[in-house]
Amino acid sequence: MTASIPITPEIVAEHGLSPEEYARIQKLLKRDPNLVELGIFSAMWSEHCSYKSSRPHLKTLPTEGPRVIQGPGENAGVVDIGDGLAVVFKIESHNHPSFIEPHQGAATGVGGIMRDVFTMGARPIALLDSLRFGDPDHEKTRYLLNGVVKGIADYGNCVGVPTVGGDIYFDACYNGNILVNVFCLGLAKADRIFLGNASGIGNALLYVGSKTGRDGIHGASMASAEFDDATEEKRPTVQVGDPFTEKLLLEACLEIMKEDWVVGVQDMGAAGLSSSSFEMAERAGMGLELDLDAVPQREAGMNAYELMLSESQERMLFVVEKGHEDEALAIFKKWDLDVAVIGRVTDDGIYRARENGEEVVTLPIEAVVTGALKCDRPVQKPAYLAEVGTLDLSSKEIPARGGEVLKQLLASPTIASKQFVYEQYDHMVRLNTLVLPGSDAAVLRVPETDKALSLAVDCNPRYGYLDPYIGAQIAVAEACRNVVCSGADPVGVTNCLNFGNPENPEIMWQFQEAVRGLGDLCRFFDIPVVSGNVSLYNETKGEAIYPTPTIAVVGLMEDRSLHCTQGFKQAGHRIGLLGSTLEDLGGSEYQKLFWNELRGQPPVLDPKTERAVQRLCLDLIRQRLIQSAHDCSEGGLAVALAESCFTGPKPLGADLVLNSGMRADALLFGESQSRIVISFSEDALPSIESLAQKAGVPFAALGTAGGSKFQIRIDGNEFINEDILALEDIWENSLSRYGNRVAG
Amino acid sequence: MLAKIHVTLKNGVLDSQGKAVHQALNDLGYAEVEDVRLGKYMEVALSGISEQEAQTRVTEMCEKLLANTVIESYRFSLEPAE
Amino acid sequence: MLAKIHVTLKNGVLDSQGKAVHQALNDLGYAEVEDVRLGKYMEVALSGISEQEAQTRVTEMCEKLLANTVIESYRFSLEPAE
Amino acid sequence: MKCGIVVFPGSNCDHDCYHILKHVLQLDTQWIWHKDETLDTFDFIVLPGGFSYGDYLRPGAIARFSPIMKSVIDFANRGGRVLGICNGFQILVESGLLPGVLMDNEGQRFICKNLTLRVDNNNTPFTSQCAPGAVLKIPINHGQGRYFADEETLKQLEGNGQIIFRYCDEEGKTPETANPNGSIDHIAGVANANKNVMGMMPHPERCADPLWPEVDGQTIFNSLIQSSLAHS
Ligand SMILES: Nc1ncnc2c1ncn2[C@@H]1O[C@H](COP(=O)(O)OP(=O)(O)O)[C@@H](O)[C@H]1O
Ligand SMILES: [Mg+2]
Repeated sequence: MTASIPITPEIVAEHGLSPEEYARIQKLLKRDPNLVELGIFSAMWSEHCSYKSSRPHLKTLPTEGPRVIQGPGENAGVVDIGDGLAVVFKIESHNHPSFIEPHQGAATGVGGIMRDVFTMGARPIALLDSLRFGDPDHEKTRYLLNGVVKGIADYGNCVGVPTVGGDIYFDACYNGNILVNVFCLGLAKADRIFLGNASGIGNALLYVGSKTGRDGIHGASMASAEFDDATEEKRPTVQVGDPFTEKLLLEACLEIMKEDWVVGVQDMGAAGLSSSSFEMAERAGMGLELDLDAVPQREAGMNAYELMLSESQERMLFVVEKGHEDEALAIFKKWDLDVAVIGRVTDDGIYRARENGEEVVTLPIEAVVTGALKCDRPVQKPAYLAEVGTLDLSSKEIPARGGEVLKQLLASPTIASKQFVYEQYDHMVRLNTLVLPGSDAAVLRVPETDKALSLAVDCNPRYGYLDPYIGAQIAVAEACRNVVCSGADPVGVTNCLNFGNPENPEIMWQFQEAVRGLGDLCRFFDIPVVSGNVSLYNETKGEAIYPTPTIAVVGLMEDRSLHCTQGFKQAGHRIGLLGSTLEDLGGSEYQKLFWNELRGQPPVLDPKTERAVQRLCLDLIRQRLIQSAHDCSEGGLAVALAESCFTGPKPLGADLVLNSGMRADALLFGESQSRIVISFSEDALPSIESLAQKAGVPFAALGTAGGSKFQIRIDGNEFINEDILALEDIWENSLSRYGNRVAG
Repeated sequence: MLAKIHVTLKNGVLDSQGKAVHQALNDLGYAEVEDVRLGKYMEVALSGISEQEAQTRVTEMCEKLLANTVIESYRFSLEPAE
Repeated sequence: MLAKIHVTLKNGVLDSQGKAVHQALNDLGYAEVEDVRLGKYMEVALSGISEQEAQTRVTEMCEKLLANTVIESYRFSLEPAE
Repeated sequence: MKCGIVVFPGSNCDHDCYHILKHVLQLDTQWIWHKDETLDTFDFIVLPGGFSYGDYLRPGAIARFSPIMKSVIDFANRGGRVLGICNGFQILVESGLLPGVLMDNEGQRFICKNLTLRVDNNNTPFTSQCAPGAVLKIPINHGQGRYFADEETLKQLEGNGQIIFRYCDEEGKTPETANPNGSIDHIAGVANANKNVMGMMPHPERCADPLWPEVDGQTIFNSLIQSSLAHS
């Protein structure tokens, strides 16, 4: 019956398809599609599924390397780490659902990315969350923060995958559009990677997981209202997650994947059954025959349209060899999952789905999957850049003392400790977390080897606003630097590109520049981009978010005992700085907080310098010359030093002397890149100096850790002298005080 | 005055708790159980306002805090305090 | 038949969730809120049994599973299915 | 010596317990599947942490009716040693093997962090290797760990030495700030009257591998091993 509704221009528009796109469908089919088919086209040709705006740009990224087993194009990327093992990882956004319903939106985001990883045959062993919220004073921010964090916690904790790190920024540009990007990493045998492939005529298509309900059926509010006269209330379009079922699904999938008769598998993500089944068949160049009546259903009276497009969570599609259906069913039933054979692989490249015995979908698979009109979106350099490009420092007063400034920076929720958040996450389960959250990067041991993995995620949106090319480069550089500070070599990158409306040429320019920056720096560093995700249309009422190309980096260390953390370890250790400081106040937290503006140029990033600093740092760690390493980021040198004071085994003060010809605020609070604060015992100093010199990296000894004060003298004058525990209290508790307040 | 508030999941929203309890009851031998839905029940004691005011205020509380209106519906009754 | 079940904390058991909601409502400006108690509300659909049987069976379900009688009390009503 | 780990649907610290018992402590360690009805002979059984049945309704409420639980209860009633960790503790409480209940954390948030516990009774099979009043560093990881029992029960627990662990500060004192979840009397772990069944919210298996800087959790497993040796 859904198949018999005539298609009007209104229905086409409701489905977000342009008249040109509809004409193309008619031409491809040589007839009008029915409503179910139209729904499928609408979903498959959406930006989300087809990457029609972004694909030409993404093609320019470096995706290959000797360790790459699987680059972009599958559910997640795969990188070889030796010993017959591989890491499988990806980052994905769940921005819009999280804004509508922060708890469920974030939770289902976690569920989705985990499925992307275990679909490939990997056991998920770590999650990271990269979050962007609006101004802390905005009326919705606290509610969104608490809801999102609880959603991630409820889901990740229940499934038993530790959330070991992440990052959080607050900026008014996210007031109407928060970002929730979640990263998952899994571990697999390098020769047991599963792909989303439906090959082998006659092989069975198996549905497994939760039953299908009417969750998240988009684009068709009018159409679906028509066929569902029993609707008493408007159907919610948010999906609700069930982490318990996900846990069962995970264990069942890993169990069945030990079998040789599993041909292919894909999770049902966006556009549910449609995208998973079409994509699997397309990759194999096969056809499919489905019996929709066999799909396990949660509600009575669901029609073909709903079954094809529902986004109910915790569902997977398997293709298993003919003859092994019963074994497969037995394994899934052991785990109490709903499971059914819903179709077979055919060889004619056609997708046929039957409802009540009647064929309601007859579509050429390749045309649906690859036939979306490619958009060559126009780009134009944004007008605002001319306005904000300059920053005249001469008119800005330099504070006479820095104590108050430092306190305010430490209290800023973007800089303050994120303990309030990561304490709500189980970050220890599975006993792999060697370095818990709170250092530059999380470090996880690789079970049954001496190796460890290091994970970090980063992106400063203000830099991206001032220059998306450099902003993206800095995001890569900083994430790599974080991983390096923990003692690991970066081996792979995944990214989540969060931007505004691509139909706006200025946004498209930002996108193009960011991708170029990402590609250029990854090429220079020789790190492959193995997976990623694009989230466009992040704007409300024409106000776009700042360009936010979130970058997650995976690092590898051969000897896990050589890992390093950011805190000063004991009184008497000397403190030093690798790298040099420039007058980089553009885009800084200091500029925002004290001058309430965002202008100028983002910090300078010289890839060669960055590489030299990172290599030197790794060298120093591996020669056991340094006891801590911490990169300088938001809040600059003073904040980095203070954080190292707070995060050792016991809080320690520091006595520091700086000499410089530059403005004190730029020196201490500017956000120059390629700098790392280190600490070491006195006797290591000569070796460090000589290695730094050899590497061509500026190095300065700044002072000594210890005492109860955090003191900085500049050119002989006391600039900061504060009680370390008072500073620590501010840094440690600001975010929890904020999150725990109810109103006002 | 006492507001007795029921918050339940909207139709069509997955009730994973209800599903688990349903299964558990069946496993315990209660084959007669056909469906289980779980919701919240709250009693909010109010003082110093009229019933009419209370109507508006409690509605507001539900909308703002007590129910997640994206996926939940609520209903309440007002009774004199016991 | 539909069993409508209310499970609430016994008197004297600290209702920390209720307390948190109470605090939140006060902070949001609802000074008239004097107390908040949180409980669970369940709807269990039953078929093929008499009302009398249902009385016994639902009591049993509550005792066994639906309430933890160390800290919770329950009450229920039976209604014809809608 | 043989020990077993019960796997409920939703258990997620089962592998961690297995790792410690099997690889670190080198015990003959077996999985016990929740759908099984009969139990092998074991020296002790661990109910691991996690979210059995999603913690839906109440943590442990559904798991206690798993087919295997009848046998576990029989085993305990015959004097078999059972250790419940976190969700395992919640299951023991729901099944009536241990007194009291575990409710939402007072702050209404999940908490994962390292903290300190005081051993208030070291005369049990679970703590015999601890010094009296010893302070152990063991992490917690729960959203519903606020222990509660009525006054009469508490008196009994106290009188019988059934309160095994209390949350404390580094010196072993119990100021309000050293109570992470609002547990009554700072209670972190209790035993039954016979002391052969114990539940604790903190996770000893998370600090029992010498790979980590903290290994205080080992004393609990070592105690179990020693007492089982003495027993057999
Ligand atoms: N959303 C989050 N979830 C979990 N951990 C987080 C989150 N945000 C920050 N952290 C942790 O807090 C620490 C500091 O993070 P961040 O301030 O971003 O450091 P940096 O500026 O050095 O990159 C890191 O260990 C990070 O993993
Ligand atoms: Mg950062």
